Amino acid sequence: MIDSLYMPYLMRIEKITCEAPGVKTFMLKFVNEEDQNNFAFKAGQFGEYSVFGEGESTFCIASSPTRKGYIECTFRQSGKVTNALAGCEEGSVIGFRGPYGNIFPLDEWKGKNILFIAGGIALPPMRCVIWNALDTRENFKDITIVYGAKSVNDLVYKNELKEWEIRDDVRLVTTVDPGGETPDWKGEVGFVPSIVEKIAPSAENTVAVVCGPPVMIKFTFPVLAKLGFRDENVFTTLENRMKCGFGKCGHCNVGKVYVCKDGPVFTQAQLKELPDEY
Amino acid sequence: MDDLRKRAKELIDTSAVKVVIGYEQGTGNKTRALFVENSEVADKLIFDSRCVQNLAAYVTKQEVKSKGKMAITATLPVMRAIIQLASEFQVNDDNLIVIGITPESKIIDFKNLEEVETYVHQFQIEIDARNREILDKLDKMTPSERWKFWIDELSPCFKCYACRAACPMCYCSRCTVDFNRPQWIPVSSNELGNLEWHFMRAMHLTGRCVDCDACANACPLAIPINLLTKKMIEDAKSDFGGYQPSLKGENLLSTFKPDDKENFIQ
Amino acid sequence: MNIERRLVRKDSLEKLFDILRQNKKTVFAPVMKNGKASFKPVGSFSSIAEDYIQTTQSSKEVIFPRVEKFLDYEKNGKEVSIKGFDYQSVTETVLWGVRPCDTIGFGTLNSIFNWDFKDEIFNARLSKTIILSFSCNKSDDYCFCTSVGGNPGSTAGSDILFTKLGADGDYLAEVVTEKGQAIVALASELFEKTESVEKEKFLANVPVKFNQEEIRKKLEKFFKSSQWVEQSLKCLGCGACAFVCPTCACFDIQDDAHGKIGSRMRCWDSCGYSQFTVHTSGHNPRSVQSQRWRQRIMHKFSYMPERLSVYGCTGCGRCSRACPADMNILEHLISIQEVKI
Amino acid sequence: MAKIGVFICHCGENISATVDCAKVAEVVGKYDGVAISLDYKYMCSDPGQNLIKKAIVEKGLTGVVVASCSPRMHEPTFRKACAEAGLNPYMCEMANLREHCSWVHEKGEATTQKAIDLVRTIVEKVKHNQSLDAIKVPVTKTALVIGGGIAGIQASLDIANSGHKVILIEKDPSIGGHMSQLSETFPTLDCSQCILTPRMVEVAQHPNITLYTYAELESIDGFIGNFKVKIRKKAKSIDEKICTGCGLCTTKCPNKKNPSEFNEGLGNRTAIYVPFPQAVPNKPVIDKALCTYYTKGKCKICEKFCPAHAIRFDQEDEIIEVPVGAIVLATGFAVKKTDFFPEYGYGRHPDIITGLQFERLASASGPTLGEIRRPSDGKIPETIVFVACAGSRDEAKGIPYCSKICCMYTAKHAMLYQHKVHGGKSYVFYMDIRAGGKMYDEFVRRAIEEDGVNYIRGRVSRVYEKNGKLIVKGADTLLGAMPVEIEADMVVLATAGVANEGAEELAQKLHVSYDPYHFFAEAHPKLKPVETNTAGIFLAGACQAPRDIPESVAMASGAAAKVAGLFSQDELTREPLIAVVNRQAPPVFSSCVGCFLCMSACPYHAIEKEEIKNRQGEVLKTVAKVNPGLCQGCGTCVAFCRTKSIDIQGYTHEEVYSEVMALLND
Repeated sequence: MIDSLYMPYLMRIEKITCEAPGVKTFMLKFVNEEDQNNFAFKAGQFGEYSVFGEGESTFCIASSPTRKGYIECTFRQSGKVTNALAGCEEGSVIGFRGPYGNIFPLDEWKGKNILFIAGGIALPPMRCVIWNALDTRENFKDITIVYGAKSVNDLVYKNELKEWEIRDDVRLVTTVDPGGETPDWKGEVGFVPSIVEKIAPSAENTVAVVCGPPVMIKFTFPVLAKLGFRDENVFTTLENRMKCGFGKCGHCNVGKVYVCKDGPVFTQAQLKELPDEY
Repeated sequence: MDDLRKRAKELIDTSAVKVVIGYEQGTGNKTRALFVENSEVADKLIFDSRCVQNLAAYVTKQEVKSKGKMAITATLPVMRAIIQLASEFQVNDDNLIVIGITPESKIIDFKNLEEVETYVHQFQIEIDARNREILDKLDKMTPSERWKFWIDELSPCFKCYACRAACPMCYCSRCTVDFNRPQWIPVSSNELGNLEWHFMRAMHLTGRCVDCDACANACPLAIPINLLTKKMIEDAKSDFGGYQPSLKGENLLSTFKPDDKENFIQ
Repeated sequence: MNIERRLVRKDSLEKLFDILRQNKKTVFAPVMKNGKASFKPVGSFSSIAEDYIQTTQSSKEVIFPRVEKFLDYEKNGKEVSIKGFDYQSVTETVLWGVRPCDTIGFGTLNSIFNWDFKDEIFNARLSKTIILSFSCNKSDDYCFCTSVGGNPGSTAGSDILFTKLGADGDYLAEVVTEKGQAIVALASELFEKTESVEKEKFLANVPVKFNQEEIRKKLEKFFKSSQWVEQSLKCLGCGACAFVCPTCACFDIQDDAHGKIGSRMRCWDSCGYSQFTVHTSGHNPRSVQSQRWRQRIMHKFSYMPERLSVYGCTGCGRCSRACPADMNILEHLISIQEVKI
Repeated sequence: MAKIGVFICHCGENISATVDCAKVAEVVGKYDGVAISLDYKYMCSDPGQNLIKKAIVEKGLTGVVVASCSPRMHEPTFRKACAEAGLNPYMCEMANLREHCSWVHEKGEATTQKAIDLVRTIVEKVKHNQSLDAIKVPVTKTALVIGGGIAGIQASLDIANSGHKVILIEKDPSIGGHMSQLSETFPTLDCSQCILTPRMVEVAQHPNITLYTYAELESIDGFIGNFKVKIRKKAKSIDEKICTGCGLCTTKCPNKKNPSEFNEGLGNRTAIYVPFPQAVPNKPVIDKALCTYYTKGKCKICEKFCPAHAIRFDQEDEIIEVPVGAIVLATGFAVKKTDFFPEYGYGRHPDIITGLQFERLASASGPTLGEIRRPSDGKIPETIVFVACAGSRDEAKGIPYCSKICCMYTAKHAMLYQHKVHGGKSYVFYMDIRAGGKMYDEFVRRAIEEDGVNYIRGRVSRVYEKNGKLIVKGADTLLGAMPVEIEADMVVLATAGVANEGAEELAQKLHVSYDPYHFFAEAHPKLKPVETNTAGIFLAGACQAPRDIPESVAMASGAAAKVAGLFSQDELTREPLIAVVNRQAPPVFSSCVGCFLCMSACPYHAIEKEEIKNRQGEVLKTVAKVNPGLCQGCGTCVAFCRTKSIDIQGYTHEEVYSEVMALLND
């Protein structure tokens, strides 16, 4: 008999990186090699990560599908499971179910400019697609990343931010909220929507990907509209509470949509069709 | 009944309150809550012996509260619940008017909660004879017999929390069972977990329960969970000399009185 | 396959029951306790309740238990070993005395658990369950199966449907499936050949109260209606309706730890609970009861038909009977139908 | 990502004699999250502490468990060591292997296993521990002294002289208290006023002392270092700034026949009065209850005669609010009046007086200018009887305690009488002579041996009048309870010293505990004699129990030293192990529902209401808040919180739960 849908893969924590206060990245490898060989995912998908005895928690796969042999996840300590995860050590075995959900349509974006806009702890879902795009750089035209956080300390993936800063095939704009800067901060100071407005990227042949806290998204969408972005070219991911991840448990149901099945990636055009319950 | 409707209309028409909470005829010979927001609706108000749902459960409900000042038709248990809620700072004279209903179905106009308190204090919280008998029987059981009794009664519980929802004193925005760091009480319903849930609930109602039986009436599986709170009422009486909901906010368990009987130490 | 019609003498039911028991089948049947009928494993025919319109809870628990353990783990230092669902533990089960409005519900559950990913645990239980249902010869004001595509004598979802022919009569057995035939084969002498019987006249009369297609269409434009708020003001936000419902399938996934060992399971949940959709941040997309009540109705009568091509309601009326605040789903559906948009 | 270091201490032989420490270290070393596990002979020694520090640095430990003795003793030691190595001190916990295991069990495997279990539970707790910072509370460097008797005066002067501001409030028109009423003081017989008055003047003139007489404490809020007190300055009906203190008004006031409190009713005063000539401040007040203008609406003679036009009949009570950092309670005591004693005629006979009245008779500034004369007819008593223990040590009278000062002042009274009335006969009835103090017993002996006072051990059963004499009936227990009857001209009762009227109310206002007799209770009868159970409030003098002058002064200086110690820092540092009500992001704000059961349960009144408002100022939610200055971390509120909204830092639900689960699940 085949295993049930609820059986997780066993994953070993290969490496733990502290990104920001309370934010950690795990590099995970399959305990069974066979699982590794059968496993494939695409940018935008998520999984259910579990500490046995504590429960499961939902977050995206933060590494790019172009990087084989492992997956990464980044999470902030905020609940029962993420606290337990934070207590894990390198070498510990945790559970992972997935991949679930839809994907960023990178194939459709070929030949276009991509504008990534992220805030705070929402960079991880985007990191996956950013690296995917950078690893297949020839498929795309200009790539711009706007990333903001409350303070310099709260910026995640600091090493990768440095790398993107140096690369000349990607434009990185980082910003921190007023008051969050340090004396030697060289980036922008201001909220993400106003920085987007300030750098005013062209909407011509460009898709925008926006991930961040609800308030940031709320104020970024009008800015993009003003800049001429059409709703179907603006992408985001929803973060509804989920339990099963495959359209049964009912938690993420919004209108006729199951965020875990039909999302988490949505265009703004799709969101406008949904009831405001996300 | 006419008095009640008249009073409700008057309160609405004079804008003394925004909503009057009362009973109406429900489906299948049940009665149910009615929210009177304009005076035509007041004609639907009824009151009879079937009206046992404790309407005080609604005065802490956000959607009802947000309508503005409320009036509530209140039998004795409902009045008790209101006073207890007032002592816990959940309602006050500024947001609630009580229309009392006597056992003879006469209505009493209370000017303020103090008057309600005075009325309520005329009556002691007493366990009725039928339940008294069951409690006596339980008291006489050996611990293992009693354990079996409760396992049998409580294992069908599927934790729908109708008892909690119907109880006027269960107004916490985050119940202990919803607390998961640590997870004191398991989310799933299993024998031991069910016991933990109901015992915890009874403990949290000790010294606060107004003995309205709303929990047992609400249980879709007809589990006599009110026996637990009734037992607590009895224990409160024998060990602490009993209690009455009081506006002074003197809670039975959190306040020390030199004349508390401390039988439980014996 | 074609439905086979047989006659079962009223005295033969007990014999059938005993034969099933002798074949080491677990038989779930309605039993009365505290004045409420509920499905329990039954050892003797005499303990089966007879005089009830509907059990308080649906029989879904037999196939979708309130707690379904699907893995065991053992921790050893940093290592973990896990053991998946034990399919061997699912044994042949007979559901006895189910009403047609329950059996239809299994079809709905089947759609939920298999519309995309296939839920093998659910399927294992469903395939091992033999459903012997009984037509309704009486009904009450809460019943409305005929409004949602069912009827008191519907064979849908049953393996064998029994219809009592008159107050003290024998039973018409309609053998619907191969599983049903297998039961007949076990006790073929009890299933007599019969002429065609007009079973309709022995069935309860449940008038049609609304048109669910119309409701579905109306709901598409009804999301912002003030009715939701008005209807749900008396709703107390408990989960009684969902837990007694034959088609409600929302669940939670929880771990149960005992030191180094433990298990993971799914357990029933309800979209009516305030915590159902709350994010870790505290943001709650459905923060008030009216939104949650709307979700319940919309899910059953709009979202499910659209996504899964099934309605999420069988008209059993259990939710209305169980509701401590007398939220009557039929009443609300009729009032939605009556609203002019 | 816990990296816990476990350090097992042998405590010499104390632990290692019964527990296999090496085995404990070895077994625990294998647990999840334990990065290092060692045992050592003395962990509290320098080399032991260095082991811990080294491990913290080298292994990058996130938590430390020291398994040794009771945390009472060495928790501060190890926490300090951890802090020195860069680890938050509250990430260090102790498992008590000595008191909880090795001292109470025989040597054996089970004992070692128990030690392992004890360590394991603490390891699990430390995994859940949070870094904590000590709480800093700013200190308002002003002290409030309540009561202007000798204790309050001494405390005020000592605090003021250590450089801090003092506010001294006194309910009477003048400071001085009981000491100002006394004639001479035992055992040296120096004049009470002569030694007190300079101190009173010093108070009035001290730049660091603000004196409010005729003032009482209205209310108090806040906590140690940060009290907010409201003081009611009762209307004196005079403008103190203008009044020159000439005293003309007091001579003109027609309302003259009022018993003088200062003279214990043995003299009279006017309605506008200065209590005594040496009063500080030496300015009159109008007694509103007696003044003819206030009672009948007519008079104002004082106003007419006042050359400075300082009379203000329209003056009202004034409430002033001041922030203070510490409070010294020096409210003193009262004595029972003669009407308390049925056996002595309920105070109806004028020649049966109290000891305090005798002080006034013997005082040069008193109504008789120091001559001992009977109040009834002014005759000099030829025979006088002193009754010690009038009320004191008498369970039946509700005063089972010894009033302590009576033996000494009775001896003094008898001695003064003998000095002033040559040939007079004095008798002292006593139960026991309690003269424990420097030169005290010598003083009593002098009264008996040199001055010829007759001491009779026994109690007086009755005093009554017969033919112009006071018949004192008693018994001499040293002579086999032989009845004694003395015909006296005057009887002086050494009435019991009791708590002030209103002491209970004041204690409740201040949240200070008090004993069954309403004397204020010290925090510890031996080691904290001047502290109260409320941090920042101290005791001086007879408000705590009957005290004589040297004791009151010593206590006042002690309390002042405590205050000065408190004021020597700009901030108070407190252990952060206090209750905290959770706060969350909007729209929840907190899981607290504001039932305030915690408020009624908190013994320290540390729970406050906090209103959470939106930008428009509307109240969205009212939730509980723990005042970190008042909370003592007892945890009572945690037990009462149904929503589990309160945690004790350092003992959170998660921490304690993980400890218990570690014990249950293995």
